[in-house]
Amino acid sequence: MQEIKREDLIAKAAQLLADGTVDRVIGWKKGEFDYDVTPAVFTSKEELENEFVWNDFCGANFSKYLRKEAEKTESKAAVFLKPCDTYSFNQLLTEHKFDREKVYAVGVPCNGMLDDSKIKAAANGISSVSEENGKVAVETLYDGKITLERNEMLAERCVNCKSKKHVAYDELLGEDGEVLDSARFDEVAKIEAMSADERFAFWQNELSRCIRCNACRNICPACTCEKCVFDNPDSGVENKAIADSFEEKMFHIIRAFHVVGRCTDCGECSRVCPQNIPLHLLNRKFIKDINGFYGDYQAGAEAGSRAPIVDFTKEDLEPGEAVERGGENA
Amino acid sequence: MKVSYFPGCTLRTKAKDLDFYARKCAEILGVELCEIKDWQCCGGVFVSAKDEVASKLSSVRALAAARDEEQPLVTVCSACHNVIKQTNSAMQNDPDFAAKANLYMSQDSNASAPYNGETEVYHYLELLRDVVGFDKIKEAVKNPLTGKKIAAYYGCMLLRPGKVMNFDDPENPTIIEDFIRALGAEPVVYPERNECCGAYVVLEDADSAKKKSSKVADSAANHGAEMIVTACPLCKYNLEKNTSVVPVVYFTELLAIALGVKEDTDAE
Amino acid sequence: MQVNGEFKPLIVAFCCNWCSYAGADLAGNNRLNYPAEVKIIRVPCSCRVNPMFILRAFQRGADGVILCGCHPGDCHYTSGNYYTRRRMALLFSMLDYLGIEKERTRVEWVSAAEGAKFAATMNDFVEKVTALGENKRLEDLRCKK
Amino acid sequence: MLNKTERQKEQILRMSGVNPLKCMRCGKCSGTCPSYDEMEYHPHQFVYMVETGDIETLRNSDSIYKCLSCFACVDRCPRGVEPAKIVEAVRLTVIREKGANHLTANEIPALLDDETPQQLLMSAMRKYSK
Amino acid sequence: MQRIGVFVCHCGTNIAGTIDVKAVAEALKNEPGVVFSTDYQYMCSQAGQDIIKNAIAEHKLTGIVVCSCSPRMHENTFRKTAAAAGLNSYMVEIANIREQCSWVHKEMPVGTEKAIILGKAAVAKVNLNAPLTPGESPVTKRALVIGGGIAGIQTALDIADAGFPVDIVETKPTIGGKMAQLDKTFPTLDCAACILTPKMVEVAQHENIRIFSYSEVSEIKGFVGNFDVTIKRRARYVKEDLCTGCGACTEKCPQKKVPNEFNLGMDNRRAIYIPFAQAVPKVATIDADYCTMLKTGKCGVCSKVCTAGAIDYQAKDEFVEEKYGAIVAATGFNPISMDKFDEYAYSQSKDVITSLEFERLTNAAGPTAGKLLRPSDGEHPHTIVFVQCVGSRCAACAEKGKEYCSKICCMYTAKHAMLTRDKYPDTDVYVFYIDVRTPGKAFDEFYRRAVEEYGVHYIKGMVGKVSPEGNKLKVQASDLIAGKQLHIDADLVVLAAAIEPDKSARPLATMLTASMDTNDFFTEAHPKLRPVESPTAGVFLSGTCQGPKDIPETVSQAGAAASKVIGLLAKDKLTGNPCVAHSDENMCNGCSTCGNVCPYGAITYEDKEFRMPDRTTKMRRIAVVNEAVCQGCGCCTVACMSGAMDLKGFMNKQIMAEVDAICK
Repeated sequence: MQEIKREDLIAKAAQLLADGTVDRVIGWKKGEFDYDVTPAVFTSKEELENEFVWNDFCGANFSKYLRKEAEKTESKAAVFLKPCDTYSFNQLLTEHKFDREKVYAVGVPCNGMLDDSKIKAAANGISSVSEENGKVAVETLYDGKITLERNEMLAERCVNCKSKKHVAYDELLGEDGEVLDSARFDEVAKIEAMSADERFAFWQNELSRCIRCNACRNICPACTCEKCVFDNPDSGVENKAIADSFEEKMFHIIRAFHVVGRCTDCGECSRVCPQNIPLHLLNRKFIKDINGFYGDYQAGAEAGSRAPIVDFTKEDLEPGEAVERGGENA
Repeated sequence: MKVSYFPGCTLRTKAKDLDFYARKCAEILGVELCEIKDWQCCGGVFVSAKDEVASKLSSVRALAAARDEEQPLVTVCSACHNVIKQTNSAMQNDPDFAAKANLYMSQDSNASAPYNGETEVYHYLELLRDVVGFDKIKEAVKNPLTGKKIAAYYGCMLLRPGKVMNFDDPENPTIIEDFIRALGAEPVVYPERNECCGAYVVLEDADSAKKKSSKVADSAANHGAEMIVTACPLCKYNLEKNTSVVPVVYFTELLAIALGVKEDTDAE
Repeated sequence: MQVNGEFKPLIVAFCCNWCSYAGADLAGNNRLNYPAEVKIIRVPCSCRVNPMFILRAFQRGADGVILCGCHPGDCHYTSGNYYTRRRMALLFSMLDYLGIEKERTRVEWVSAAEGAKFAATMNDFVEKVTALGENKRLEDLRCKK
Repeated sequence: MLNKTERQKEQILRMSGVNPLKCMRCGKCSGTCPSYDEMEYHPHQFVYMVETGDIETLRNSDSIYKCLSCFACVDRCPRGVEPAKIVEAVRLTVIREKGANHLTANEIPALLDDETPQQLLMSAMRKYSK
Repeated sequence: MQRIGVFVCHCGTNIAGTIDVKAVAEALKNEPGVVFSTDYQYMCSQAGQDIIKNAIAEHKLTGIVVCSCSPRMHENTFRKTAAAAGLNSYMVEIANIREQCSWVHKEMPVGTEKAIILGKAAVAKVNLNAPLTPGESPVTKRALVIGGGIAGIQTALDIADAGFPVDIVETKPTIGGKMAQLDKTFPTLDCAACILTPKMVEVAQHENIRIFSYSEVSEIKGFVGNFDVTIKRRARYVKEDLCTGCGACTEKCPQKKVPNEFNLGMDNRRAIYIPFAQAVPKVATIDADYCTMLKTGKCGVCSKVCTAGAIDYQAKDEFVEEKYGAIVAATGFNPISMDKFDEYAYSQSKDVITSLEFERLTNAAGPTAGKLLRPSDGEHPHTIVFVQCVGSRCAACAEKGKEYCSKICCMYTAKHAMLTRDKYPDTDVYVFYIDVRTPGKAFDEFYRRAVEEYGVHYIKGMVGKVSPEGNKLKVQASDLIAGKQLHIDADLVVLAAAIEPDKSARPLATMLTASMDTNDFFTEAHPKLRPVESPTAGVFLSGTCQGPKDIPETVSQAGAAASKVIGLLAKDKLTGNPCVAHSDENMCNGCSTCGNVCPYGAITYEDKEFRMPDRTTKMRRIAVVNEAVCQGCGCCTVACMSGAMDLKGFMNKQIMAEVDAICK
């Protein structure tokens, strides 16, 4: 259950539209199912009241939309940002991906979002999902009403939430939170602790499910190239369908490597993966290594910061040591 | 402040004064010397051969004992200090030696954790300089030795090997001179102060030792010294046995006189 | 690659023009032998080596990839190899995480004066990779002969 | 197979940790040595003779008992050769042999006087016997 | 499709001995794009090059591959060959089948197989090569010489004489350097001042030379031909243009107790001073550390006596910005500190001195007006001991001194010993040596004269300890030839201290991005073939900042550096390296990652309007590479996620083609 109410968000959006601060608002609206909330642009109070949604399924990170949205007109757009979204927001600013002047950022507190796949696993034939006394109430076609524990339905990235603090906004609704000590690297450490053969088998199994739908890339707030290397016939790595297991690995290594030091760990890649590949575990490996090798660094915590991958010290560890250390971390 | 204290064989016998006044003065200066339990003689001299392990174990035990107390290890005798510091350095820098020594040590009935050179080793003079501070000693002096011309005699063991002892500039040391100054006396600097007295060779070749000791004492006398101070019983023995130009005293005695712990028998 | 029943690894060595390529030349000048399995590609600086090149080499059949550059602090371009060091530390750690044998990739700093080190490094690397056998984990079956 | 001299040389180098090839033959050790005049062979010769394998000569010479272990040569050597350690190693190869102790407990009482510090006995035993 | 010619060189038997060159040429014939393939004895010879030129014409080649020695050896040769035949130089690739093949593999089949693969890789690359044209950048026709010793002076004079303006930056108040402190010079015994001061005057009067004395370089930006340098002119509190150098102030200044660094502290000077009579510029300087006026605001004597009104207590450090085409480092040397060699009692006795101090003691303008007197008591010394190699030739593990030979000490010690015996035949002079090293014209003859004609006692051995006893210095040393330990009662001991690069060299090297060795000597571009150039383009080396040298060597290197500078400044434009980074603006998304890693600041960003498919336009931020600044490392190409940034001559697809060819 979210502390901040839908009405408060609509009121804020309507006010921003009314006083001319912005001429459009990026928010969420209902999709085909209750758990299928999609991003939308609202331009009037009526639209907002009719379609605007704010519930436990508003996981989508809007930061990336700003790249396109801010270019459209000379006027400002308002955007609702959850704490984790603000990291992406800053990171995009660091990379000059949108004009800050054209965006009005409204921070909204977040209590964690639900993972529809977990609900789907627990309930068959879902017809509606709602909240009841802090629990998740699911109406199903076959089994009637099912009540689920909210905590158990939380998305992985919310279970391991790294921060309830907004690092960027023009205005904040509700109370701001703190940066949290999360256990988000535990899963990485677990994999590191495996033998090389086990690790290989684990990833072989995970990555072999990849259908190269590119959802992970397209949703990623860090993936903002004009033309992705995987779409570029001249890049030497172009490929649009997986023809060999090598390509699964290459695609995901390169994808993760291209966001080293830029990935804010927003978790969108894993959220949208239709094959449920834990892609965030690749990104987090890089984040964990960066923290271990070069000192703690959180991409997006501060706009304009210099990522460790484009920085150095004279005393950095050697790649050979890094590999040994990676093993010891386990 | 509490420190572990290793007196050494001679300080219990022929050089009781060196030990007695060290303890007395430490009390006054606010340092508690905690004598290591069941310490064993350091062997008197460091055998530099890398394959000599057993002869260095008494030092390792003392070092490990101090480590267990989380205290630095303090010695007064130059020879003990030299042996223990060199042993400590070998434990730090020679893994082969350290492994062998720890293997021996693990057989001890009350063996503690393997020792890897964690303990800091101070000579009593270093303690005075670096922990207590000569300024503080100067303040504590009750009977300043004003007007006394005293020659510091370092000999070889306090200073060398320079890289290991890391005690002072082996070619131009100043610590004992500064100490003498702190007591209100006037140090006499003479070139033989860091030359060897002849050491253990006295049993082998008494003439050789006499030659070396005389050179030291004569040089000090020529530079106007009324007294020589030393930290080493063997130096004192060689100088006293072979020369008679200048009296030789332990530095702790001198400190005791200045601090008023000991009557100055030479006074007046 | 199997030659007469014996496994001969294919090694791609990326060498920076200023130090390591010259170091390899010096190994030649001094007639210091190393296995012919090592094939050198000249790049201006080790920092020119894109992780994509390394993956490409494995895809196309390499059994080991080694990067050689100037010693840190001696980069002809002042800081290129420092970036190499970070990039490869992270990349190699990722490959290890994916279960790819860590002995297949290496970074060595070889100066223009270190012909002997170049030869010794290559001998050692070839030996290690030979011990691992063929690259199976990053192979592309379409590129197999 | 190493012959006896080669074995001895290797043992001396291993015990002492000295590399005589680092010596540039400047003679500063012998310029430094306070026992120079008591010695038949001098510090720089010890280094050179061990290097060339002329070890038996050194073992038979009284010079090995004359070194004071004062380490002045070790500290002043510009090449870090540490001649005193090589002298000690040569001496040890002798006294470690059966019955080759240079000083025995029986000889000691005659050498003592009232003031002799224990330290002297200890160190002499350490240096001259096994 | 390219039309490629392949040329396989035998290099006599260097290649052909281990590689079947005919088989290589034959195998490469079938590679895509190859239309011609041949082999020849020596491709780099005139005849070999003619084969290439003819083939280019005859077969209308668009690219060539030479399988030969290392590209580091002959890439340029073959590029010129191609250009002479009308082919773009950058359509040439070398397959290194000598250093990296025939010389490191013993068996013919193995070598041949590898040579073919290397050839294939080169062919694969050439297939993707594009003609490149080097960019041009203008040359600022002005040189900067950092350091005003004999090296800097000679370099500056030679450049200025060739007609180019030169600035000398010197940290001291005067130019002249160490040579100005010397008495005589070996092996001819000319008076140092007699040969140096005319040159200093020439510098002062040269219309093309400006001297920034009492100044230092504080910032260097830019690149060969176009350096932007900021020079900090330290406040000397005396207006250089007004001061006449009359010296009245230096006589009246009441602060008399300032150690005189020109005489190495062996006497005192005033707080306002002119270092020596022939100083250039001959201008007084106030030492702010000692001047009572500057410290307390009370005094002002110098201002009162200065009839020219040159004193300015309010002076501040000033910064001058200037553009230069070339920079010469001539930062010189200093004797090392004797702290770690106190067995020689340098800190314990005034009568133990270094050789440079000895120079001042024998110099007519020195503290004793040229009379050799003991610093302690002003007595004439009768027994003098010289100790050579103090701090030179030390092993690293000794943790003191320098590993190298300082090169000049043997000769100046012979000079000192000889001059002493010449002037004072009543002295006994001993020189303790390890080796006497005298390679040089008339050098050994000079040393032998010291022994044979002047009776200097050369003793092979080393001093172990110097003990000051009374008014004597007891010297204990070994005489290795006699097999004795010597004890000499000396009156004066002179230490031939090792020399080391000036401390200012290291920060300067950082500013210049010039490399240094572990001893802080500047590294040369090539130890044999490019000894006066730094690996950094446009930076040249003069004198002892590159390694120990005597005066004639310094002067010849100074001249060589000058000639390199003149060669550079004589050009109106510099052709750059065309293998530079280039950003494809259609793919660039302006993220600025590339700019973060560029070591040269060669990448800037700008907003550019793009026409969209729907006829609208859109502003987008894109990266732009300054090709004159880019050095072509390629770091940005890897930082660039999209691959918009690529490196000409080493493009992504070229390198991948090489990978493919090797792995096939």
